[in-house]
Amino acid sequence: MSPHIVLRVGAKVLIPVILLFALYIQFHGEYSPGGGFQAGIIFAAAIVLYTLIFGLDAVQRAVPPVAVHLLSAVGALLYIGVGVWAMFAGGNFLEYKVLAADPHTGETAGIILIELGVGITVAAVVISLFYSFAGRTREQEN
Amino acid sequence: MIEHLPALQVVLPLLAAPLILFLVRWPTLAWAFTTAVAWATFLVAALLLEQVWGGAVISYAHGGWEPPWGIEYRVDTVNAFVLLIIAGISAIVMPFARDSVEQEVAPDRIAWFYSAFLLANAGLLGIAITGDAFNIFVFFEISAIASYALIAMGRDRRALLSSFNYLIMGTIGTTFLLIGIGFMYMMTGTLNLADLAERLPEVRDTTTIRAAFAFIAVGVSLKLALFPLHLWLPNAYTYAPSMVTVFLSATATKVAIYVLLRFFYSVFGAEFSFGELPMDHVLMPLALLGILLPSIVAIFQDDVKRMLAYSSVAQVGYIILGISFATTLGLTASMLHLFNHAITKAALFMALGAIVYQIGGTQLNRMAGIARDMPWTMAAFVIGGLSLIGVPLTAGFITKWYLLLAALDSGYWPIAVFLLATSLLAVIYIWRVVEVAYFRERPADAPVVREAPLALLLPTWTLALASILFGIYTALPVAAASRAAAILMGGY
Amino acid sequence: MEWLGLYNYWVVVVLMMAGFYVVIAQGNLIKKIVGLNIFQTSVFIFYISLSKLEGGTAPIYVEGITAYSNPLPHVLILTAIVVGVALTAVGLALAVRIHEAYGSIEEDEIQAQDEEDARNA
Amino acid sequence: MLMGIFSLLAASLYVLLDAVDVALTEAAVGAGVSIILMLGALVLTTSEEKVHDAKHNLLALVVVLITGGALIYGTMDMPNFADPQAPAHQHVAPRYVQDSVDEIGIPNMVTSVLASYRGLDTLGEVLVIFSAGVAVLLLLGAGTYRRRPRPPRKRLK
Repeated sequence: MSPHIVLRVGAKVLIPVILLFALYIQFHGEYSPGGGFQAGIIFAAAIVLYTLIFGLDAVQRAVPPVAVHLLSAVGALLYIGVGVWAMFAGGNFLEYKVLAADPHTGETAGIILIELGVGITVAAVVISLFYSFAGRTREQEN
Repeated sequence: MIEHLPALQVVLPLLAAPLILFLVRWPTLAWAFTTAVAWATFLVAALLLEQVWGGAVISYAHGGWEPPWGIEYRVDTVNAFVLLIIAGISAIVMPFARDSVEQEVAPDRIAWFYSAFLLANAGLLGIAITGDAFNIFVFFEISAIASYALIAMGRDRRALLSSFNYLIMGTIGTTFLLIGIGFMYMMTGTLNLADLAERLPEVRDTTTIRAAFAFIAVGVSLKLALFPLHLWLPNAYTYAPSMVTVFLSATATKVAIYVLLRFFYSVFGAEFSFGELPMDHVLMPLALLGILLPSIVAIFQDDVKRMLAYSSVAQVGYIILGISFATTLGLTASMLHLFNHAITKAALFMALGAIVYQIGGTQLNRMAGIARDMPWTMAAFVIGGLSLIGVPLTAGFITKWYLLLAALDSGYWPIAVFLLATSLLAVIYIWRVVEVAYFRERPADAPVVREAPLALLLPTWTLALASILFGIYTALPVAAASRAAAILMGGY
Repeated sequence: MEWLGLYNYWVVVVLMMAGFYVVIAQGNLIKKIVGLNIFQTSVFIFYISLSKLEGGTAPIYVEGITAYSNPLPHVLILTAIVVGVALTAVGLALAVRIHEAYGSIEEDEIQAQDEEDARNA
Repeated sequence: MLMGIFSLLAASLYVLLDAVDVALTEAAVGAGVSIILMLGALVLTTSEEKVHDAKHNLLALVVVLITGGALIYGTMDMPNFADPQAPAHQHVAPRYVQDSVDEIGIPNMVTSVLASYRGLDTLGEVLVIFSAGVAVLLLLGAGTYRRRPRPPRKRLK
C-alpha cells in the first residue's frame, strides 16, 4: 500500500468533515451565504480529495460513473419537477407559493427542494468532469 | 394547460434532455424519445403562433412574480414566428438524424448526443421566447455549450479546432452582451426588455447607453456571424456532423438575428438605432460586403459543404441588408428570409448529409457523376439550389423580390442591381456542383454508390417541396413576416 | 473631481482589457482559456461593484439594519460564474482532444498541420 | 497556481463589496474546480509553451484598445461608485431588499432572488452546468475501464 500514511489518515479525518460542511452550506443557505451550488462543489471536492489519495479505481467502486451521470440528470429533473408540480397545483411554472396552503411554507419548501436539485446536479457534474479528465488516459487505452 | 404554453415551449425539451441520460443503453429509444419531444415542441410553437396571430401579446410570469421583478416570457408574432422556425426545423431534422447519427457517432454516445441536441434546441427556444435581458444571456450559453460539443462530434479532427474557435468567439460575443446588459441595468435599474424600452428614452443621451448599444451590437453580431465577424462559421459548419449542420445552419444564426432585431427595434427603438446612431450606415456596407465576398469565396471551394457554409454567411448579409433599410418593407424581407433561408439551407445540407452517408464526404471530386446513382438526392439538391439562387416559383425568389422592393422603396436602386448581380454568383457555385454531379462521368475506379435510404430522403424532400410550396403559396409566410415587421417598427 | 467616483470602474476596464488581449493575441489554446477567465471575472467584478451601496451591508436580513447592497447583481453573477466554469470545462476538454489529434496546443502549429493535409489531399 | 491566487483575490474583493454569496462561489469555483480542471488539462496536454515573437499581435492590441476606449467612454456618464441614488438601486431592487423577507420568509435576499424571483435563471444555470457535463462526456468519455459495447454498426464504404 501507499506509504503516505499521514495523508491517508488526514484524508480520512477530513473527508467526513468536508461532507458535513457541504450539507451545512446546502441546508443553511436561507440564513447564511451559500446554497445548492456552493454545497455541490464542496461535496464534489471531498470526492476529488478521496481520489487524489486513494486512486480513481477505489473511488469509482464507491461512486460509479454511471450513477454520477444519472444523478446529474436527477438534480435537474428535481428542479424542473418542482416547477411542473407548481403548474399542476394551479400556479405558473416555478411558482412555489401554491405548493402549500401557506405561501411562506410553499416558498420555503420550493426553495429547499430546488436548492437540493442544484446541489445534486452540481456535485454530480463536477465529479463527472473530474472522472472524464482523470480517466482520459485509460479511456484511450480501451 | 393552454395558458402554460409559453413555459411548455422551453420546459419540454429541457425536461427531456436529462431524461435521455436514462436511455444511454438504448440508442434507438433515445432517438425515438427525442423525436417525439421535438414534434411536441413544434406543436406548441404552432399553437402559440395561432394564439398571437391576431396581434395579441402573451405574457407569462415565471414563478408568479410579475415583471420586471420576475422573469417574463413574452410572445408576439415576431418571436412566435422565430419559435416556429426553430421548432419546425428540429422536428423535421429528427427523422433524418437516426441513420446519419448512427453512422457518425459512437453508439455509446448517441444518447448523450441527443441530450446535447435537446439542450441546444431548448436554449435557442429560450432565447427567442424570453422577455428578460439576462435570461437571453443564460440561454445563449446553454445552446452554445451544447453546440460546441455537437460540432466537435464531427469525424474530421478539424472539427475540434473549429469548435474551439467557435467557443472563443462565441464566448467573447456573449461576454460583450453581458457588458452591454450591465451598462443598461446600471442606467435603468431593470432587466426586463419591455421595461427597458420604457425607461431607456430618459437616459438615452448618455455615453453609457451608447456604449451599451455598441457592446450588444458587436456581441450579437459575433453570434450571428455578421461579416467580418463570421470567421468561426465556415469551419464549424463544414466539419460538424451532417445533422448538426442542418440544425445549426437553419436556427442558430437566425436566433441571434432575432436578438439583434429585438434590441435594435424593440428595446432601443428604431428612432434611436437608426436615427440618432447611424446604424443603417454601419450595417449596410457590412451587409453588402458580407454578401459579395463570401459569395465569391464560395465559388472557389472544393468542398460543397464548405461552399454552402460560405453561402450561409452571404445569406446573413441579405437579412442584415433588409434590417439596414429600417423600413417595414425591409424588415418584412428580413423576416421572410429567416424563414425561407432556414428551409432552403436545411434542404441543401440534408441532401449533402445523404451524400456523406453514401460516399463519406462532400469533396467535389468525389461527387463526379453521382446524379445517376443518387437521382433523388441530387434532384432535391437542385431544388434547394434554385431556391438559394432565387429563381421564380421558389421560396428564395420571394425574399429577393421583397428585398428588391425594399431597396427601390428606399431609393437605393444600385442595391437592386447589386442583388441581381450577386444572385449570379450563387448561380455559379450551384452550377459547379450540378455540372460535376450530372455531367461528369463517374471515374472507373470509384466505388459503387446507391441511392440514400428513404429515412434520409423523406425529410430532405419534405423541405425541398416546402421551398417550392412557399414560393407559390406565399400568403402564410408573407402575412407572418409583414405582421412581425409592423410590430417591430411599432416598438415594444 | 467627481470622476474619481468612477475610479473603481476604470480599474475593472484595465483588467478586462488584459484578459481580452490574452484571448485574442495568445496562440496557446490553454492560455486563451485562462485569458477568457480573466476577461469574464473582470466583468463579474464590474457587476458586483455596481451593486455596492454607500453604507450598505451584505444582503442578509438582520433586525435593525435598513441599508443593504443590491442583491440582484449578486444573483446574476452567481449564474455567470457557473456559466464561466462550464465554458472552461468544455474549452479544456476540447484542448485535450486537440492535443490528442494534433500533438500540439499551439494554434500556428495546428494550422500548419491542417494546411499540410490540405496540400496532400 | 496564479489563477488560484487571482480567484482568491477576486473572492476577497467580493467580500469587501458585500457580495458574500458570490465570494463563496468564486472561492469554490475559481480556486477549486477551475484549478483542478486546468491541472488535469495540463497533464493531458503539455505544460510547455512555444516561444513566440510578439510582433504580429498589433491587430490584437488595436482591437483591445478600441474596446477599452469604448468601455471608458461608457463609464463617463455612470453614476458614482456606491451612489445610493443610482438607478440600479432605485427601480427593481428595492422590492427585493424591502419585501422579500415578507413575501418569501427567508432572510438571505440573494437566495430569495436566486431561487424564487429569478428562479428561471437559476434553472438555466443548472442546465448550463448539466450541458457542460454532457459536453465533456461526449468529448472525453466517462473515464471508466469498461470497454465500448460494440463498434459502430455501419462502417463507411
